[in-house]
Amino acid sequence: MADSETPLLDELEEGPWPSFVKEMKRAAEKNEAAKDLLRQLERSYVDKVGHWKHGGIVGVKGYGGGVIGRYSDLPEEFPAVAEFHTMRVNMPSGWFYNTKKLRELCDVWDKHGSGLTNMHGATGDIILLGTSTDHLQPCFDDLAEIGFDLGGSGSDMRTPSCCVGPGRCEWACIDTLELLYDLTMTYQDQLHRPMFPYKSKMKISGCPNDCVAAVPRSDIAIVGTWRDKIRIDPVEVANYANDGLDIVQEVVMLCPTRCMTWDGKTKTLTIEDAECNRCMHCINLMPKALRPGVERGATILVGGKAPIVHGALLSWVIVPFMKIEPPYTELKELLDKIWEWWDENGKMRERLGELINRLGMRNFLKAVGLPAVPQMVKAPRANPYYFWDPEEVK
Amino acid sequence: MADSETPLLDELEEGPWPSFVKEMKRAAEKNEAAKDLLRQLERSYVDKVGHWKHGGIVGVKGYGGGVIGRYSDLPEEFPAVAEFHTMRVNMPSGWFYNTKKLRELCDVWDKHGSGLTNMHGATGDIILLGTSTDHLQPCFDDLAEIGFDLGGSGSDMRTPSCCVGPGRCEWACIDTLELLYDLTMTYQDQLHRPMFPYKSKMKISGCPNDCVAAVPRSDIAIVGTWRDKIRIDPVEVANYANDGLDIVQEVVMLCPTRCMTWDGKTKTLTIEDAECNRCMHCINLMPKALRPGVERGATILVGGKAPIVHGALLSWVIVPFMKIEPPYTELKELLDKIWEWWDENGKMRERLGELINRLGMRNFLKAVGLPAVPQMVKAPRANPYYFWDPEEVK
Amino acid sequence: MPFIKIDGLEIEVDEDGFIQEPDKWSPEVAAALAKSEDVPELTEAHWKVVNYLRDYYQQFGIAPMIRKLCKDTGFPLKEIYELFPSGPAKGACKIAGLPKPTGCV
Amino acid sequence: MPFIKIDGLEIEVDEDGFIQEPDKWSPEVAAALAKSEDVPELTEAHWKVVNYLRDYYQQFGIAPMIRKLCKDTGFPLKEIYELFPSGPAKGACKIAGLPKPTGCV
Amino acid sequence: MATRTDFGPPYFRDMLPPVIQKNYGQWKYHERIKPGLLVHVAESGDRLWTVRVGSPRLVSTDWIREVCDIADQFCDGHLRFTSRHNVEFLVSDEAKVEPLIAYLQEHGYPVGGTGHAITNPVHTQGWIHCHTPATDASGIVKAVMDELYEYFVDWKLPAYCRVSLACCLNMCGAVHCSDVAILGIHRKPPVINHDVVRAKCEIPNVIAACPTGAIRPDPKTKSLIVNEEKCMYCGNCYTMCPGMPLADPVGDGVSIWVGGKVSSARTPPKFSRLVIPYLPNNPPRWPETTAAVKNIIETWAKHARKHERMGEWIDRIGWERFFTLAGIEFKPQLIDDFTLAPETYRSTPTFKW
Amino acid sequence: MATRTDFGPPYFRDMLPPVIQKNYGQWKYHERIKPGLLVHVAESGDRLWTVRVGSPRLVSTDWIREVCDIADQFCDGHLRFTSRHNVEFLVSDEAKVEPLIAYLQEHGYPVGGTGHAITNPVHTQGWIHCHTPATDASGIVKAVMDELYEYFVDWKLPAYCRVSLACCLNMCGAVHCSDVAILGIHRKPPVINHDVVRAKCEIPNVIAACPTGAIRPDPKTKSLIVNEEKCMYCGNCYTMCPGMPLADPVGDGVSIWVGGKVSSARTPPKFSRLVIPYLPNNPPRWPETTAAVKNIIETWAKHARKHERMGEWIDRIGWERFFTLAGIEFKPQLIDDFTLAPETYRSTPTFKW
Ligand code: SRM
Ligand code: SRM
Ligand code: SRM
Ligand code: SRM
Ligand code: SF4
Ligand code: SF4
Ligand code: SF4
Ligand code: SF4
Ligand code: SF4
Ligand code: SF4
Ligand code: SF4
Ligand code: SF4
Repeated sequence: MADSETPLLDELEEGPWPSFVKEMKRAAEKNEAAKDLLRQLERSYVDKVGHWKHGGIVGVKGYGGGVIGRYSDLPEEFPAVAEFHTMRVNMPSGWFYNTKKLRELCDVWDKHGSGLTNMHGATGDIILLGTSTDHLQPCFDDLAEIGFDLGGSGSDMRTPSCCVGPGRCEWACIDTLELLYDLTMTYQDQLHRPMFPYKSKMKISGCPNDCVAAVPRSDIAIVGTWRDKIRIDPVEVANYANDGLDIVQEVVMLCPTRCMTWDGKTKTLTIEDAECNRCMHCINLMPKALRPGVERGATILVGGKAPIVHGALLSWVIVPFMKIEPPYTELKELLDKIWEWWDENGKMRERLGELINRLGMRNFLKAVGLPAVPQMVKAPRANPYYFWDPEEVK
Repeated sequence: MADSETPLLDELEEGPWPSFVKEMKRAAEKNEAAKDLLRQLERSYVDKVGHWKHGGIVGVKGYGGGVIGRYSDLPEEFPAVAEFHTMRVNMPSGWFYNTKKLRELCDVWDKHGSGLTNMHGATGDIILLGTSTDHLQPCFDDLAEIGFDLGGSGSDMRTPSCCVGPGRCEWACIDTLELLYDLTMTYQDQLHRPMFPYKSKMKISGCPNDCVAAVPRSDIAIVGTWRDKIRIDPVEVANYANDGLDIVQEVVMLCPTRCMTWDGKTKTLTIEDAECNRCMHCINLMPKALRPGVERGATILVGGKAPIVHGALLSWVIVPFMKIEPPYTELKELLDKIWEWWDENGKMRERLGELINRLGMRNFLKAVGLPAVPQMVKAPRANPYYFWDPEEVK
Repeated sequence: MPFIKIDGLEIEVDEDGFIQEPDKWSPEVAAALAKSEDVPELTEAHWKVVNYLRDYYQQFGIAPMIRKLCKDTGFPLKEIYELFPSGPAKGACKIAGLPKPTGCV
Repeated sequence: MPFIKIDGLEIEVDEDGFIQEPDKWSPEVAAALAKSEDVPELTEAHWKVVNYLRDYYQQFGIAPMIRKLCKDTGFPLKEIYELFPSGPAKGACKIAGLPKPTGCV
Repeated sequence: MATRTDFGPPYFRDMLPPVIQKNYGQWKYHERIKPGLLVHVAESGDRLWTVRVGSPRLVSTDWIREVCDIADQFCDGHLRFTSRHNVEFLVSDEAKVEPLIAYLQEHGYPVGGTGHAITNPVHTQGWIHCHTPATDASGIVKAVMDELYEYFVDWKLPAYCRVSLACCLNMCGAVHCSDVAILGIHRKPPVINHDVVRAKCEIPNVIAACPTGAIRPDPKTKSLIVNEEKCMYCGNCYTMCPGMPLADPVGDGVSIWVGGKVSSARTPPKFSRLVIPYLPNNPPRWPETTAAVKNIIETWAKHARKHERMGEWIDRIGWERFFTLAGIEFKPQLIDDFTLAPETYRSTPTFKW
Repeated sequence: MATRTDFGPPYFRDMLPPVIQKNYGQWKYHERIKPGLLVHVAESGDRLWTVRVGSPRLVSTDWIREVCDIADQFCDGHLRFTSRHNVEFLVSDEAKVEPLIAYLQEHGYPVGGTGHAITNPVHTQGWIHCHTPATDASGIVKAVMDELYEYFVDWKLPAYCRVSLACCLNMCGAVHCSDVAILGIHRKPPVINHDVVRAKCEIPNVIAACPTGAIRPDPKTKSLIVNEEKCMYCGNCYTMCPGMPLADPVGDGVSIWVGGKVSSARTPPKFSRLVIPYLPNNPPRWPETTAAVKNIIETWAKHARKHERMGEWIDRIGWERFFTLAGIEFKPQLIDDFTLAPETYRSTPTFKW
C-alpha cells in the first residue's frame, strides 16, 4: 500500500458501508478515464478543492440538454479526464429494470464511457459519468438502439420521477408509473429542448407519504390522496392492538387532527372522517387494518425548489383534489397553462415558485383559472395590503 | 326628534353600551366647538368620508411634539372646528388618578378646549380633543400649573406605558410603575423633541400576560418574568381541584411544554421546572396556589409595530433576562445603544424592527453588544445565506 | 387662505403658516415668518440653520433628518430649540420656506 | 487552448468551441464555427437567427431567452433545431460568437 | 416668562389609594368574584376590591367629573383607567362594594369586562379627528358593543376575547393582534392633485413611503405617477403628501380579522388574519359589520374548548374548518401576496374539506 | 442517417416481474418482516418479497452486472432502485428470500434501510464531477455511513431518519428537508478575474443572480465589483460566470442542518435548520462531520418518543433545549437574516433556559 497513488482514498475502502472507491478502482482497471478520475479525486482530497473547470456545453443532435459538459483543470496531469462529460439517461418509471436491459446499458457504457455511473442521479436519471466529446453522439445512438433516451438538463422540463406506486404499494391513490410515462412522452419536446426561463421539475407520489419527495423537490408536485373516508377493518385493528401496538399512544395521540377515538374495552377505533386530513399516519402504522378511501385523485402543488436564487421553497397546494385518469386531459391542460404563464412572465433563472412570489399568487391563480379556496393556505394573510379589481369596486 | 340636526348620530344614543354621542351632546351644550364637531360628524355619516384636512403642524414652545394639528375641510359650515387640535397629555403610570387631579384637568380643558377627551388614547396619553391654535400655549401653561406635561408625537420616543403591575397585581415581576416613571423622566428630551428617524414606542408589562400589549405594540417591550421556578402551595392546589377545577383538562393539557403532571389520587401537582417556559397559564388559573418564582427580572424584546411601511411586526427577544432594579443602569445603557444605532442607520420613517430586518439581526446584536443565544429564535435559519467575519476565516 | 404681508406683498400661507408658493420665499419672508415662531430676530446662527435646510432641500427634495441637521450644522438639538422654540420642523423649516413636514405626528 | 483556422487566421476557442475573443468574430468565423455544429451552410434563415442574437447581445449584454428568440425571429423552436441541430444555446449562440451560455444545465 | 418644560407626568404614587400605598408590590392573589368585580388580597391580609365599568372612551369633562363623584363617594377619591379604556373603581371598604355596583348599574354604567368576557374595544379617532380614516371608530364600536353587551357584563365565553378597531391601515387601534379586529380600508388608489404634490410634498419621501413601489416620479409634470396595478390603497402616500387623497364613499369600508392574541399564556402572541376583506360603510349602525363580528364570536363560543382563545381554537380545527363553521365565504383577497406570503401557503396535501 | 429522437425511456411495464404484472394496483397490505425485508400481499393473495440493500450510488458497470447476476439467481431477473439509490430485489418465491439475504450479507451488501432506520443518503457529485462544490459528496457519505452502519442494518431508531448531503448551496441533494443534512459551504467571496468576466460573462445576468444584490457593474473595468460585506458566498455568480471562483481550501467546508422532513405523516413537511455553521473539510474521513452527525442522531434516538421524527421531537422540546441536549454551541450565524427572517425570531418571553 505504501506506494499507492491514492493513499487518502484508499482509506475509504475500509469500513462496512460499500465503497465508491472500490467501484472506481474496479472501473479503473479497465478504463483510463476512470483511472485518471481516481487520481484527480485524490488530488482534490489533498488540495481540498475540486479540479473541474467551469461550465461546459456539449450535446447531441436535436437535443438542447441531457449532457453535462465537464473538463479537468489539470488536463496535462489527468489527460484521460480532460473531457469528462456525463449523460443523463431517462430511467424507466419507478426505476424498475430487468437484468437484460441493465446489461445492455452496461455494454454501451463500457464501449463509450468511463464505466462509472450513478444509479441514480438526485433527479432520478441514470447518470453515465464521464465520456469525451466525440463519443457523445455515438453513445447516444447506441443508447437509442437499446431504447434509452436522454433526460433533461438546462432550462427545460427535467426528467420527472415517481414513487413505486401501484407497482408495489397498496397506498397508491393514483397510477404514478403510468402517469409518469404518459407525461414524459407527452412532453418530450419540453424535456429535450430547453425553452423555459429555468428548469422545471415534476415529481409524482402516490400518497401523502411522498416517497419521491415531490413537495420539497419539484416545481410541480402531484401527490395522490382520496376524498372520502379511510376504510377500516375492525378485526385487524383489534389484532394490531392485541399484537402490542399501543393504539392510544402511537396512533390516536399522534393523529394531527385528533379525530380518532379508541375504545379500549371493545377495541374499537372510530374516525371522525370529516376532520381527518389524510396524513397517512394511522394507515402507516396499521396497513392491514386501515386503507385510503376509494374516491381517489391527487393534490397538485407547485413552486418547490432549492435555495437558488431567492431561497428554498416547498411547493404549495393549488388544486386540492383532481381526478387523475387517462388521458389526463385536465391535468395536462393545467400544466400547459402553468408553463405558458411562467414562460411568458418569468425572468431568466426564475423558478415557478419565485415568479408566483414576485407577481402574487392571485395573479397566478387568475392566469391558470383556479378558484381561491381555503385549502390553499395554512392561514389567511396577516397584512392589510391587498388588491381589488376596479370592477369589484362599483 | 324630527328636527334634530343629527338624525343619524341620534340613533347611536340608543342601546345599552354608553354612548359617545351623548357625551358629545353634553359637551355641545357648553361648547361651540363640540357642537360643530357633532354636526361635522353627522355630515361624515351622510357623506361616508371624513372632513378633516390633511396634516397640521402646531405646538407649544420648546416642544417638537405633543399636539396634533387639525383643520376642518368645511370651515365655513363648521367654523368652531376650523381649528381643532388635540393635545396629548402624559398620563400618570398605570393610569392611576385621584379625583382632585382629574377635576383640575377638567377645569383646564373646559377653559381652553372643547370639553371632549379620550380617556385614553391608544398609546396611553390623555387626549384632549380639540382646541384652537391660540389656546395651545395658554392651555399648556395651565396644564403645567397643575403638573401635567405633554406626551409624545412625531418622530420621538412616544409616551411609554405600563400595566398596573405592583400597584394591584400579584404577578408583577418588575416594578412597572416606578420603572415607567423613571424612564419617562430620564428621556424627557427624547419624548418632547423628536430627533429619531420615526416614532419609538416603549411599553412595560409586569409578566408574560402582557396586559399592556407591549410585544405587538412597542418598538421596545419590557416584559417581566422570572428565572427560577414556580412556587407551589400544594394545599391550595388541592383546594382548586376540590372546588371543581379540572386540573388535567384545564391546566396540565393546556400547558404548552407539557411539563406538569397531576396525581389525581394524592392531588399533587408536579412541575418539571426546567421545561416550564413561564407562560403563566397555570398560574393564571390558580393564583392562590401557584406564583411566579423569586428571581425576577425582564425579557427585553424589540421591533414591534403596526403595518406601515413594511408590514406589522411583533417584537423579538434580544435579552432573555435582565435584572430590573433602580437606577436601571444596564437597561438605560442598552436603550441608549439601541436608539443610537437606529438613529445613526435608520432611514426616514423606518421603525427599529424594519431597520433590523434591513441590516440583519446580526449587525444589530453586534452594534448593541449582545450575544446570540437560542432564546432569541423560534428556530434557526432554514436558508444557507449567512455571513462570516473575514477574521473568523483564518 | 391666510396671508402674510411683507412690504406690501401678500404671500399665501396655509393654516399652519407655511408658505404655499415656495418660489416666493426670500430672506424678508423668512424674517416675517420668524416672528410667528417666536424668533424675534434672525441671527447668524439662525441663518446657518435656515440656509442649510434650504440647500439640503434644493439638493435632495426633502428636509434632512434631525440627526443630520444637528451633525451638519454643529448645533445640538437643544440649541436648535433655543434658536427656534417651536423646533426644527414647525419652526426652522417654516422659516426656511420648506414644505410642511408630513408623516409621523 | 484550441484554435480554429480561417483564412490562415487562428482564432482561439474554448474546449466547447466558443470563440474567446468576441471582437474577432466575423461572418467567416461564423461559417467556420457552423461546420462544427452540423450546419453545412449558413442560409438566410440561419443569418436571421445569428444576426438577431448578435443584435440582442449588443443591446442588452445577454443572450435572449428562448421564448423571445422564437417570438422575435418567428421561428418555432422546432425549426430552430432544424436550422441548428445542437440547438439555440450550443449551436446558434456559438455561431453568433456570443459568450457560452452558463447557468442552468 | 420662560415656560417650564420637561417636568413629566404627575407622580403616580401620589395617586395611589392608601391600601395600595401600604401593600405596594405585596399582593398575594386575587379572585374574580363576579363579572366586573375583582378582589386582590395582600400578604398583609388587606383586601382591595376593583369594580370595572365600560366607558365610551370619547367622553366629556362632565362624564369625568361624574365618575369622580362616584369615586369620591365609594373609593375615597381613587380610581384608575385600564389599558383598554375601562374605568376601575378601587374600593378598600368591603361594605361599599355592593352599593357601588348597584349605583353603577342603576346609572347605566356597564359593570363587567373582566375574565372570560369581551372587554372594551381599543379603538381610534375615525371621522372624529383623523385625516386618513376609511371609516369611523366610535360609531362602529358603539354599534358592535350594543350587540355584544351581554358578553361584557356576563361570563358566557370560553376565554378572553379582545375586539379592537382601527379606522385605517396605520392601525392605531393596534388591531393586528386581536381576537377580532375591525379595520377600515380604502379600495381605490389615490387621486393625484399635481399642483399640491409639486408645491407641498417631499417627493422622494413619498416615493419611499409606498410599500409596493407603486409610485414613481414624473419628470414631465414634476409630480408623481401611481401604477394603479401595484397600489393596494394603504394610504401611506397620503400620509406623506396631501396631494394624494384616497378616501371615497364607495371605495371605503371595513374588513374583519380574527385569531390574534397578545398574551403569551399557553401560546405565543399571534397576528389577526383577514377573513372578510370588505363590508360597506353603513352608518350609523354598520349592520353588516356588527352581524359579522357577532357571528364570529358566537361561532367560536359554541365550538371552542374552555380557555381556548379564538386563534387557539382555529389553530386546532384548521382555517378550512373555521370558514365552514362560521359560514364565511373564502375570497381571493385572503391569500397573502405581500413579503412573507410563502409562509402562509399550504405545503402539504393534508387539509380538511 | 437522421437520428431518432424523443422516443422516451423504456416502458416500465416491460420491466415488471410477473407477480407485479398480475397484481398491479391490487396490493392489499405489507409487513416489515425484519430490517431490509418487506412483504407485500395482493388482494389475490399473491406475495412479493422485497430485499433492500444499500449501494454506494457511484458504481461501476461491473457492480451493476454483479447485481444483475444476483437478480437473475433469486428474482428471475427483476430488480429496482429506490428514490434513495438503494437496490431492491423483488422476490416472488418465498423459498428464495432467506438464501438471497444470506448471499447478500456474505458478499458485503448491507441489507436494511427499511422502517425506522437510516437509509441511503441522497447525495451529489462533489469533487467527482461538479464545478461548484465546496466539499466532496461520496467521501463524506461513505465516512458517515460507516459510522451509522448499525442504524442502517438494524431497527434502533424511534422513527425514520433521512440523512442527505449536498456539496454546495445549489443543494442538488435537496437537503433542505432532511432530518440531518450535510451541506458544503464556501466562506470567502468570489475572487474576480476581470478578463474572464469581460470576455465570457453576461454581465446583467450575473448581477441579477446575486441574491443579496452584492454585485454591481464597474464601468471603469467593464467588469464587476462585489460588495464583500453583502456577499454570503452562495456561488451563484460563479455559476453564471467563470470569472468569479470562490472555492478555497481554507474557506470551504461543511455545515449541519437538522429537523427537516418530507412526508406529511402526522406533521407537514419541514425545512432543515442550521445548527452547525461550519466544520472543516478534513478528507478522507471528515471526522468532525461524522462525529457531529452521529451525536445528533444519537441524541435524538435517546430522547425522542416512538414515531417522532427529528423535527417533530425538536418542535416538542424547543430548539433551546435541542442545543443543550446535543451539547452544540449556538452561533450567531444560526440567526436568520435573509428575506423571511422575522418569521424565525421569537416574539414571546416564553422559552426555556
Ligand atoms: C447530477 C445531479 C447531482 C447528483 O449527483 O445526483 C446534479 C448536478 C448539478 N446540478 Fe443540480 N443536480 C441534480 C439534482 C438536483 C436536485 C434534486 C432533484 O432534482 O430532486 C436539485 C434540487 C431541486 C431543485 O431543482 O430545486 C438541484 C438543484 C440545483 C440547482 C439549484 C436550483 C434552484 O433553483 O435552487 C442548481 C444551480 C443551477 O441550476 O444553476 C443545480 C446545478 C447543478 C449543476 C448543473 C452545476 C451547475 O451549477 O452548473 C450540477 C452538475 C454536476 C455535474 O457536473 O455533474 N442543481 N439539482 C442531479 C441530477 C441528476 C439527475 O438528473 O438525476
Ligand atoms: C390618537 C391615536 C388614536 C387614538 O384614538 O387613540 C392615534 C392617532 C393617529 N395616529 Fe397612531 N394613534 C394612536 C396610537 C397608535 C398606535 C397604538 C399604540 O401606540 O399602542 C399605533 C400602533 C402601534 C405602532 O406604533 O406601530 C399607531 C400607529 C400609527 C401609525 C403606523 C405606524 C407604523 O409604523 O405602522 C401611523 C402612521 C404614521 O406614523 O404616519 C399613525 C398615525 C397617526 C395619526 C397621527 C395620523 C397621521 O397619519 O398623521 C393619527 C392622528 C389622529 C388625530 O388626528 O388625532 N399611527 N398609532 C393614538 C395615540 C393616542 C395616544 O397618544 O395615546
Ligand atoms: C387592568 C388590566 C391592566 C392594566 O394595567 O390596565 C389587566 C388586569 C388583569 N389582567 Fe390582563 N389586564 C388588562 C389588559 C390585558 C391585556 C391587554 C389588552 O387586552 O389589550 C391582555 C392581553 C390580551 C390578549 O392576549 O390579547 C391581558 C391578558 C391577561 C391574561 C392572559 C389571558 C389569556 O388567557 O390569554 C391574564 C390571565 C388570566 O386572566 O387568566 C390576565 C390577568 C389579569 C389580572 C387577573 C391580573 C391580576 O392578577 O390582577 C387582572 C384582572 C383581569 C381581568 O380583567 O379579569 N390578563 N390583560 C387591563 C384591563 C383591560 C381591560 O379594561 O379590559
Ligand atoms: C421504496 C420507496 C419508494 C420508491 O419508489 O423508491 C419507499 C417505499 C416505502 N415507503 Fe417511503 N419509500 C421511499 C422513500 C421515501 C421518502 C423519500 C425520501 O426519503 O427521500 C419518504 C419521505 C421521507 C421524509 O419524510 O423525509 C418516505 C416516507 C414514507 C413514510 C412516512 C414516514 C414518516 O413517518 O414520516 C412511510 C410510512 C411508514 O413507513 O410508516 C413510507 C412507507 C413506505 C412503504 C411502507 C410503502 C409501502 O406500503 O410499500 C414502502 C416501504 C418503506 C420502508 O422503507 O420501510 N414512506 N419514503 C423509497 C425508498 C427509499 C429508500 O431506499 O430508503
Ligand atoms: S408515496 Fe405513498 S403510494 Fe408512493 S410508495 Fe410511498 S407510500 Fe406508497
Ligand atoms: S390519516 Fe392522519 S389525520 Fe386521518 S385519522 Fe389517520 S392519523 Fe388522523
Ligand atoms: S401584565 Fe402581568 S403583572 Fe401586569 S397586570 Fe397583567 S398580569 Fe399583572
Ligand atoms: S407556566 Fe406555562 S409552561 Fe410553565 S408550568 Fe405553567 S402552564 Fe406550563
Ligand atoms: S387608525 Fe388611521 S384613521 Fe384611525 S386614528 Fe389612526 S391614523 Fe387615523
Ligand atoms: S396608497 Fe399605498 S400602495 Fe397606493 S400608491 Fe399610495 S403608498 Fe403606494
Ligand atoms: S450540490 Fe452543488 S457542487 Fe454538488 S453537484 Fe450540485 S451543483 Fe454541484
Ligand atoms: S457568491 Fe453569491 S452573494 Fe456572493 S457575490 Fe456571488 S452571487 Fe452574490
